[in-house]
Amino acid sequence: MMAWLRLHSMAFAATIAKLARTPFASVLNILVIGVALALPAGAYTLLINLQEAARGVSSDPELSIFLALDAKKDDVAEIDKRLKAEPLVASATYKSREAAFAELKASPALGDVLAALNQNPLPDAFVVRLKMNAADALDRLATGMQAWPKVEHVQVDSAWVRRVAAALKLGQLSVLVLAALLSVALLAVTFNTIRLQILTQRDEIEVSKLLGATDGTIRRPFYYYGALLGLFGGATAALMVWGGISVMNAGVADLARTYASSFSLHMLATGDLLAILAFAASLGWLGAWLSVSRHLREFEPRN
Amino acid sequence: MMAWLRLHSMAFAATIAKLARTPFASVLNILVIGVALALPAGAYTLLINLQEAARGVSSDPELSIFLALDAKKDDVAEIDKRLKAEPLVASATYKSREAAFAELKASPALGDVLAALNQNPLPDAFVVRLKMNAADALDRLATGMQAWPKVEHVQVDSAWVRRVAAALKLGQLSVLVLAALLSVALLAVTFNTIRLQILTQRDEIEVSKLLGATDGTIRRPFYYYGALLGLFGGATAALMVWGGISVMNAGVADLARTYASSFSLHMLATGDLLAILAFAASLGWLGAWLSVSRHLREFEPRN
Amino acid sequence: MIEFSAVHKRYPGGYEALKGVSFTVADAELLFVTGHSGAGKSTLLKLIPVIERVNSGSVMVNGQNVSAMAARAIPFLRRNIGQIFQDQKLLYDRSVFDNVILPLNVTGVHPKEGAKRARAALDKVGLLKREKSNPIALSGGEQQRLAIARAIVNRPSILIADEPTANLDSQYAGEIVDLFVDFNRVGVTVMIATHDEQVIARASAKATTRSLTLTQGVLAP
Amino acid sequence: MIEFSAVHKRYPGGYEALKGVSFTVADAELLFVTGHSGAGKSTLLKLIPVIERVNSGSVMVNGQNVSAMAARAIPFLRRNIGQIFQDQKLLYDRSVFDNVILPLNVTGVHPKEGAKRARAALDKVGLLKREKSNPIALSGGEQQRLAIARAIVNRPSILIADEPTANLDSQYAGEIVDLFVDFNRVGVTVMIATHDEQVIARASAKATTRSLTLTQGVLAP
Ligand SMILES: Nc1ncnc2c1ncn2[C@@H]1O[C@H](COP(=O)(O)OP(=O)(O)OP(=O)(O)O)[C@@H](O)[C@H]1O
Ligand SMILES: Nc1ncnc2c1ncn2[C@@H]1O[C@H](COP(=O)(O)OP(=O)(O)OP(=O)(O)O)[C@@H](O)[C@H]1O
Ligand SMILES: [Mg+2]
Ligand SMILES: [Mg+2]
Repeated sequence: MMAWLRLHSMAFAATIAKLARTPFASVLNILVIGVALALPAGAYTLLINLQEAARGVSSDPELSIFLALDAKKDDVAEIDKRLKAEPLVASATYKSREAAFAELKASPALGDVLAALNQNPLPDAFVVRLKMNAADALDRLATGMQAWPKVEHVQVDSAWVRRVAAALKLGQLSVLVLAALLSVALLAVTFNTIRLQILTQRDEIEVSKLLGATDGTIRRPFYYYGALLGLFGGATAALMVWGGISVMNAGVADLARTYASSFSLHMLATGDLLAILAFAASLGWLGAWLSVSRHLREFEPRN
Repeated sequence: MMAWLRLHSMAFAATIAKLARTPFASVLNILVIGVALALPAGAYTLLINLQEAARGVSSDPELSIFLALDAKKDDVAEIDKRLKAEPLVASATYKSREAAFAELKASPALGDVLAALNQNPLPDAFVVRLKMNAADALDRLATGMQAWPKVEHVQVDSAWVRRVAAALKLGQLSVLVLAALLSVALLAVTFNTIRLQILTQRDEIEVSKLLGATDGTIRRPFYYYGALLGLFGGATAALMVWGGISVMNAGVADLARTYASSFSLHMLATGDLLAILAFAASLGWLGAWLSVSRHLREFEPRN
Repeated sequence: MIEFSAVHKRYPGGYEALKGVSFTVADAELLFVTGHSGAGKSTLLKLIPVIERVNSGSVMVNGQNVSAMAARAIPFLRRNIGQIFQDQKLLYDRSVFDNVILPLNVTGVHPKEGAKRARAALDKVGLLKREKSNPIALSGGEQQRLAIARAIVNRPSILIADEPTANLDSQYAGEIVDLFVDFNRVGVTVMIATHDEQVIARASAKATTRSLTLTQGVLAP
Repeated sequence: MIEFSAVHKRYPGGYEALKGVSFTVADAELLFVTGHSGAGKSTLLKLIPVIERVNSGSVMVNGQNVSAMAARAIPFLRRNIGQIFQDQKLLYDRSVFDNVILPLNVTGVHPKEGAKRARAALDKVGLLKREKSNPIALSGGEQQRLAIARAIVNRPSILIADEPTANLDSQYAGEIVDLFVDFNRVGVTVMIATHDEQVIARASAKATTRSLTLTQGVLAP
């Protein structure tokens, strides 16, 4: 047990010494990993900020309330009354199912199809315009209305919501693609670095094996090295994102001023940062594992 | 001369063979370089597209025309007449120097300072609103007006122009930072890869030196290797950008539809692509040069 | 105790380095393996710490069939065998002391205890004063003795030496033979591959020895 | 012609390997350098192709002061000197043939012409049949002969061999000595470092030889 602990702590000390002995190469590797991680992390940070910004900038949120097909005039009146009583509602426009059907029949695309129907499939509806400061309460309001009598469905489908949703979907897709691509890059870097380490220490590994070192003892320092490389890379990435955000905030200030807004970008939350560090360290470890598994085989006694 | 040519072609053939002999490592390296280059290249492509888009989407461009301080009523009338005759002008508002001075004096920030002046430093001005389709001709128009009598200065300073300029400045800054960061990554990757190569071929290099190989003969294959690595990396980057643009065009279509626009992203121009390939190859060569210069020193005979 | 039974060893490429070799080495024996260059001496020695594996037959070491041993168990076998390699395999990026302490680091011995043992081993081969030097600054004879110090630092019960006196003039070679005889006296089983008859003659003058002679992979009767 | 004048060589760390060595080797001479392990034999030979540089004194080779030669010019000097290294320095990741053709590739000789010369060199050392093997599959004596083939493929006027018979039994050693005597007969200057008196005796029986003896970096008068 003591020997086992000693082996671990010796491996760890040797790893740190190794990093310090080749400072130039170590810094280069950490930089590459840092850049690789900074990009998706930075993009993610921007995305989070945009989501926030979208919530703040958007005005006049809208709701559509679709009633059940069997709603009577009374029901419509009841909804109308309730809407008028709701303090967050700025205005509400009633669109009867007949009017909607007529409008749709007039459209060139669907007119023929609808004309062939002898029943009106559309429900009565209200288009509700909310007060500006209701943006935050949008979802809560919609859920509440869903429970009103004869309300079939409440849709938050105003134009700006759709636009922002489309933009953010695009952004999320890009961040995912980026993260995947750059995880490969990180893996490749640790893989190659460990390969380099193994080659540099070829003699030491060979002699240690001949002198009775177990596979674990030989592999352990490389795993530590890979994980540390990833961890330092992750920390560098966090620093880069922080620096990038700071630089951009200067630029964003210009931009925001022309919109007469005082918008500025925020850093990632601590939880997200820790997740990035853990992810980087795991990827480093994985790269080391792949590399060691592949390259230490050369030292096995052949049959 | 023949021997020289033979040495070069042998080095080149050996380089290709080397790439093919370690396909896994080669592909990994090319991938990392590809990713590193794809990011600024992709961002640049997006920027170009945005610039184009901004030009298309913007409406109601504005011009401010400032007259000379000694302009008379007649001059103002002359400008007014010319503006009315200009087919691209939608409307023009005259703001006299007296009105401007009064307005400025009323502002809390500058009022006291201006009140102390016993002379009005402001010129007469026109704020000109142009027709939508004049956006392209904006600069030409402004230059033409600059030559009108008693016109001191024409400023294209409408809100949208300032906004777009600020956004694009920010974008360009980001692309530059990105390109710089990732060039370092590319350098680091070739540097390390060549270091790996040198280590793997340590014996061959040592023996060749002992047998009378010149430094050039030994270095050449590494330079070729670095440049090829960069070149293939550049090609991979171009492919990635192309793929990314294709994927995004699907997403952009969604987004554009909500704006009732048929906007889509375009690929980089051939000239730009070639520039990226040349840049990548040069960086690869440079990385190889740095690495070789640093690591081949070990084989010099010591004093 | 070491026992070879009908050992065949074929290298990739088809060359048969050992063709049905059988012999037994008793505990605390001093055994020489001789033969021309290429006869299979190194190959024979490599089978004991399983640096190479047999193609058929078996190699027993202290009752274990090492030729069929799991890869996992081999490190622990090797820790009990002191090896001196034909090409020495010293590490030239660290000091003499660090070379000798390597087998102890590998097993996780406490650094203090390790240092004590490493110095004792260096003292035994007369290199204690050079502990801080780099092996490259040692003469050929000193490097050989360093390799011996590393092989004995773990107090193995078996010592295997492959041409430990090649590259050395007869004076140095004699000193090294004397070292091996000393180890043998305290109960260590010693196997030495050599083509140098002077070495065998000198050892035989001081201790009971036995010689195996290989001729193209076959043991002379 | 090779001329050493008051050569001093000190290694980093302060060890003085050569202390004021002066001698002259005439063209087409067969010269042995002997001495104990660590006497400075390898160091002396390394100064000729400038693998090491002197600290003071000078080394002249064919009228050029190689100890002051620019790094740029050294490759061209080496191409005229056939070297056999103490540790052979063969490349084990390529065939015997590719090892021998290496010095010709280095100088950019046409591949066809190169292959002809490489085969001629292999034939001279009796390894033509093994051209496709890997050096690892050669016996110790065959590897030595391969190193010799590589040293002579460029038809150098000077041949330098550092312990070319270490690791070999006397039969193989004798064959290799005969090869050197043959090269010397056709006008090549040959310098051999060895601590094996049998080697010198055998050569002296077949040709005119001369011996320099080093003792701790000093040449015996
Ligand atoms: N890794 C290998 N691959 C193929 N052949 C090998 C390998 N190692 C050794 N051989 C061959 O096996 C034969 C025996 O080699 P070994 O090294 O055991 O000889 P040896 O008796 O130790 O000779 P020496 O005195 O030269 O050290 C040789 O002919 C050699 O060519
Ligand atoms: N690179 C080096 N750095 C420091 N000292 C060295 C170096 N190379 C050799 N020496 C020292 O120089 C001395 C002479 O070494 P050299 O290799 O010339 O001896 P040698 O006569 O060839 O011995 P051997 O017969 O063992 O090959 C030795 O004591 C050695 O320790
Ligand atoms: Mg052997
Ligand atoms: Mg020597």
